[in-house]
Amino acid sequence: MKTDILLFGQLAEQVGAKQISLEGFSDSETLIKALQQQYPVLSQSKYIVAINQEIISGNTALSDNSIVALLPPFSGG
Amino acid sequence: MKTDILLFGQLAEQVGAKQISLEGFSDSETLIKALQQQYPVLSQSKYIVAINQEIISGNTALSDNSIVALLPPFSGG
Amino acid sequence: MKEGKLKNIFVQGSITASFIADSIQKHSSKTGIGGHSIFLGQVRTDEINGKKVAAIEYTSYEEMALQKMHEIREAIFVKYELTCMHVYHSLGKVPAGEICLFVFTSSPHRKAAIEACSELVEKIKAELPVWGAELFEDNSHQWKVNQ
Amino acid sequence: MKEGKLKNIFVQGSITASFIADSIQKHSSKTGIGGHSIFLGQVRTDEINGKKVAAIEYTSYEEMALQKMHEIREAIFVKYELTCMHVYHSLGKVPAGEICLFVFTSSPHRKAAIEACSELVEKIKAELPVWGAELFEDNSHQWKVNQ
Repeated sequence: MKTDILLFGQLAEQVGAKQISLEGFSDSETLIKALQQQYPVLSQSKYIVAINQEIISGNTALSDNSIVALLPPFSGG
Repeated sequence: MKTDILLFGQLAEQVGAKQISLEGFSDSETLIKALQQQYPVLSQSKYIVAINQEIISGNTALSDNSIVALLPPFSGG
Repeated sequence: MKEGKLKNIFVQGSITASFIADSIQKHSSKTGIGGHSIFLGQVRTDEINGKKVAAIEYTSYEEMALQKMHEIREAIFVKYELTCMHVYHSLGKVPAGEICLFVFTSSPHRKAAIEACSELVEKIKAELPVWGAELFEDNSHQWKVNQ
Repeated sequence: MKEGKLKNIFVQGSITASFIADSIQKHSSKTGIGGHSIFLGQVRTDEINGKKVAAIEYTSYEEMALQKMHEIREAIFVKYELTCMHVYHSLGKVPAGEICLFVFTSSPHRKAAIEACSELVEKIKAELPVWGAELFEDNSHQWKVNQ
């Protein structure tokens, strides 16, 4: 089971990548924990999470090829 | 003592003149009464009165060469 | 009481899109601005008793309108943090579909620009001695009533 | 859930005054319109720790932003009596003094146009996944924070 993680704005800059693919995660919470371990800067960053373009709150199940996006505070306009 | 009376919008149309000059009036109330007698259509019209570009309420003294304007409801924009 | 020189707001006929574009373009040198708010009044083809409005013909008590606009402008500049404020109103005939009022406010922050623009539009409609005659296609007319 | 075809709102680089003029001009055939409300976001030369902002570089999660904009648009059309609604947002670099956001609403009556435009601006700033990096003259940058 594969998950694509998209990073935007300052998060993409801090992590040094706009996209990461990870295997073997079935829910958002364990995925985020793994990401934070791999990229400690994420623990200090402010962001919300979207799965397949829908913002989630709380732990959410992932299906194969879910697209998880980490979205720092919006600053458009 | 001369007073210039300016008429605008539908009032100018109804009276058939944009400007009238009258002699011998020292306050707005007697002036308006005389105008209404001369142009009965004014009695049925809605308007406010400005003297030298300042809107007045109630009877107001006129000085020589006062400019009295009869202003129907504004409809700019 | 009366100012020696009042800013003119009146334009003969319609206000064109290119006039509006020029006005916007001029503000690119004012780099303290963060937001512009613009209101445009457009002549509507209202249908009244089966007759269509083809144009509005505007007249004004110009000296009084400019003096009143000066007072409105001063009060708005006191109330809101604005960088610029521009108001243009048509006189004469403006055909349906064309622009008769252009209100343009600019501020470092959007809220001041938006609120000032909105307040200006209300004050212009309520307080400026301007009259619109709605001209129908058959050359008859009626006097516009603001809501 | 996802629409097959979402209306694009993104423009590469600045939004020009002539683009805005064209957009205004196109509405002259819609003679039911009585008022247009326009908001323009302009890049401000903020000074932060003695360094001046020379430009903002915008990026977005485009697919999500267009889907979100679609939802915002639908909700606004339900809430207000609008004839038209147009939104354009820059991507990439927009120099200070130039336009990065263009929100344009039109209605038979001014209040609907003004309120819808103002609400759209707030929603765009709060809900669209768009990020601005403030680029300084010395080539350093910081991430913009919306108020």
